[in-house]
Amino acid sequence: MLFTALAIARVKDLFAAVMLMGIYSLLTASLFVVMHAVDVAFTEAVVGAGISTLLMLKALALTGPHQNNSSYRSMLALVVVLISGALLIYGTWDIPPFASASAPIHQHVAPHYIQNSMQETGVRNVVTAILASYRGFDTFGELVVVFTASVGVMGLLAVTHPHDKYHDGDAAAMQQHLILRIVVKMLIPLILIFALYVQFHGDYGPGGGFQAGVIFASAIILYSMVFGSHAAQQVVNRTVIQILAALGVLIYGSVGIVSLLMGRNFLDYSALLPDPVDGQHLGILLVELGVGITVAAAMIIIFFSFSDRVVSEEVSPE
Amino acid sequence: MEIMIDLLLNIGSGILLILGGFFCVSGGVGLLRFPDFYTRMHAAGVTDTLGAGLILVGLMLQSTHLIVLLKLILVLLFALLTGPAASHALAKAAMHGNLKPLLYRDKSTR
Amino acid sequence: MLIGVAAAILIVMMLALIRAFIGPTLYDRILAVNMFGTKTVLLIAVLGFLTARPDFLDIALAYALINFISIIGVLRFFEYNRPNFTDGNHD
Amino acid sequence: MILGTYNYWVVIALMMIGLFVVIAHGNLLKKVIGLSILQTSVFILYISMSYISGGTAPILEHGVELYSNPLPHVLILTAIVVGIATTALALALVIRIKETYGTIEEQEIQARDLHEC
Repeated sequence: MLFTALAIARVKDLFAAVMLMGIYSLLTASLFVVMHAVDVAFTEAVVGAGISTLLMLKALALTGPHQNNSSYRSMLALVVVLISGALLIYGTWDIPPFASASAPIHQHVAPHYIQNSMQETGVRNVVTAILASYRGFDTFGELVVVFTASVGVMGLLAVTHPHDKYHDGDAAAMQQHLILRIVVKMLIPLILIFALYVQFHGDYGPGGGFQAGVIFASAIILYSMVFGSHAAQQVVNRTVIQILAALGVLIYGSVGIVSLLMGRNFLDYSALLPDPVDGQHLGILLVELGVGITVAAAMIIIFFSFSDRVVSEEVSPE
Repeated sequence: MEIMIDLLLNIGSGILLILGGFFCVSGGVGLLRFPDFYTRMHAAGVTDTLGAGLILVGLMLQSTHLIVLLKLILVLLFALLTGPAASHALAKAAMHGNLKPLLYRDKSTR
Repeated sequence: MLIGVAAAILIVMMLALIRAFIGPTLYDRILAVNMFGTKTVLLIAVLGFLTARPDFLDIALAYALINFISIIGVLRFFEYNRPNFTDGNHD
Repeated sequence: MILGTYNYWVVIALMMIGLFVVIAHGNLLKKVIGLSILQTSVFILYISMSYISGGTAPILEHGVELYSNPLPHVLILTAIVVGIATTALALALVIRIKETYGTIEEQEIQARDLHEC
């Protein structure tokens, strides 16, 4: 892991750096699995290894692969890094040892979550319970951040070219990949079903809205990569996706408002149904649905914005 | 009888796992030692399908729940579908990218 | 048994990693990344059995998919960006 | 005592590598990569804090008592997705800079700024 990071720091060719970044992310995810953080590993796998590599490649395609040597200030950087590293290491003297069960972090609210989440929410996966119920506010805020980021990317990279000037060079290039096209055709339904499974199985195993959203989006991205982004945009309409991105946030928020109207706190799902546990379960399900929709839509928007930019760059010099 | 079946299953899965591990390692060594890209790809292909397949089948013999078995079959299916497809696409891209296979040990290409 | 297999997979991952570092051409790097990904899938499946929590298989499944997608993405990136990259092939 | 906190050492090393990349390289895209290394090191910090030896993944099962701490998992799970969204935004900005300035090297951009002033 360290070696990978060092290699990334050293490699000049940006493309190689991006590839190594993919490996680095896979390593991180396996590390998370070893440390029992299955949900996190899941997310890191689908996000880090998939989407982020692709986005970096897209950006690379737009900016050019070579790095200039002139602006390489290693001395200054080394000094800064060494000083702050030493300070941080000094800070670790008082930290409790790795993997001890008596560290302060395990004494505060975590035991409550682990012991009571089953009775209070009826959800086996504690991570999901905390994500959607106990810390629903945080998650709502983060969902809004994702939504805002997608809006920001859309605003920054909005294509000014008229749509009929589309030239799908990539689709033509992919036309000859017969084997690839057929395999992808077989895979996409499986991926979509798997995304739905992850979405609704999040209560019982690793999974949930964030992961499912990204997997769903990656199915669409795969389609657009192999069949051309024009074809993909006929399948998933741009406007519909934009509406969906907002809809997910709205679902999440309105669940909160409804519970507010029922006389409880914002996002207190116990109010939704007569039986508090059932209410919690329903609330978590709805909220995860909202998360999934927004994340999927936001990722698709971001990807399309990037790939449209690539296409329009190709058109403009002609 | 039950014990016999259990024992057989364990031995079978053990053999498969060891074989799979062996193929993986040999493929990995090949990936490192072979002289050019296309031969390396051949080595990687071995680990992708044969090694992965053997290990996954070995795990299947050890699984106790139906859902676990089902998921393993799915993983195997994906591995068998995507591995060769990715290799094929990679070879094609390398070919288009004017990367010549190393046919003889000489420097003159065309 | 399972530990042995996990160790073997780890060794292979190390080998692939070395290939990804030194890989003379970009295609070598892609190949190494692809192999690294498939080995990660196997490693996670084996780890799930080692810790007796086969729930982990979901992650392995997701990995298998994502790995494929990113490889396809990388390749497609080359298919039509090659003009810029002719000199980037040997670094 | 020193060996007991080796996870933090790894995290610090990663963090410093990320910081080094961000400071030392003038290429904006490389800076984004450095930032994401830095980000990952923070993820590892949180997850390694939540790890308990002998524990298991926080999905409740009968007969299992010791679980990893689920709270950091939640924080990091959302942080990863937010991280990719912000990275995408950063990359979008880089692309716009490239279009406006024709380069993504920090010094050339500054030189052009000075030139235009």
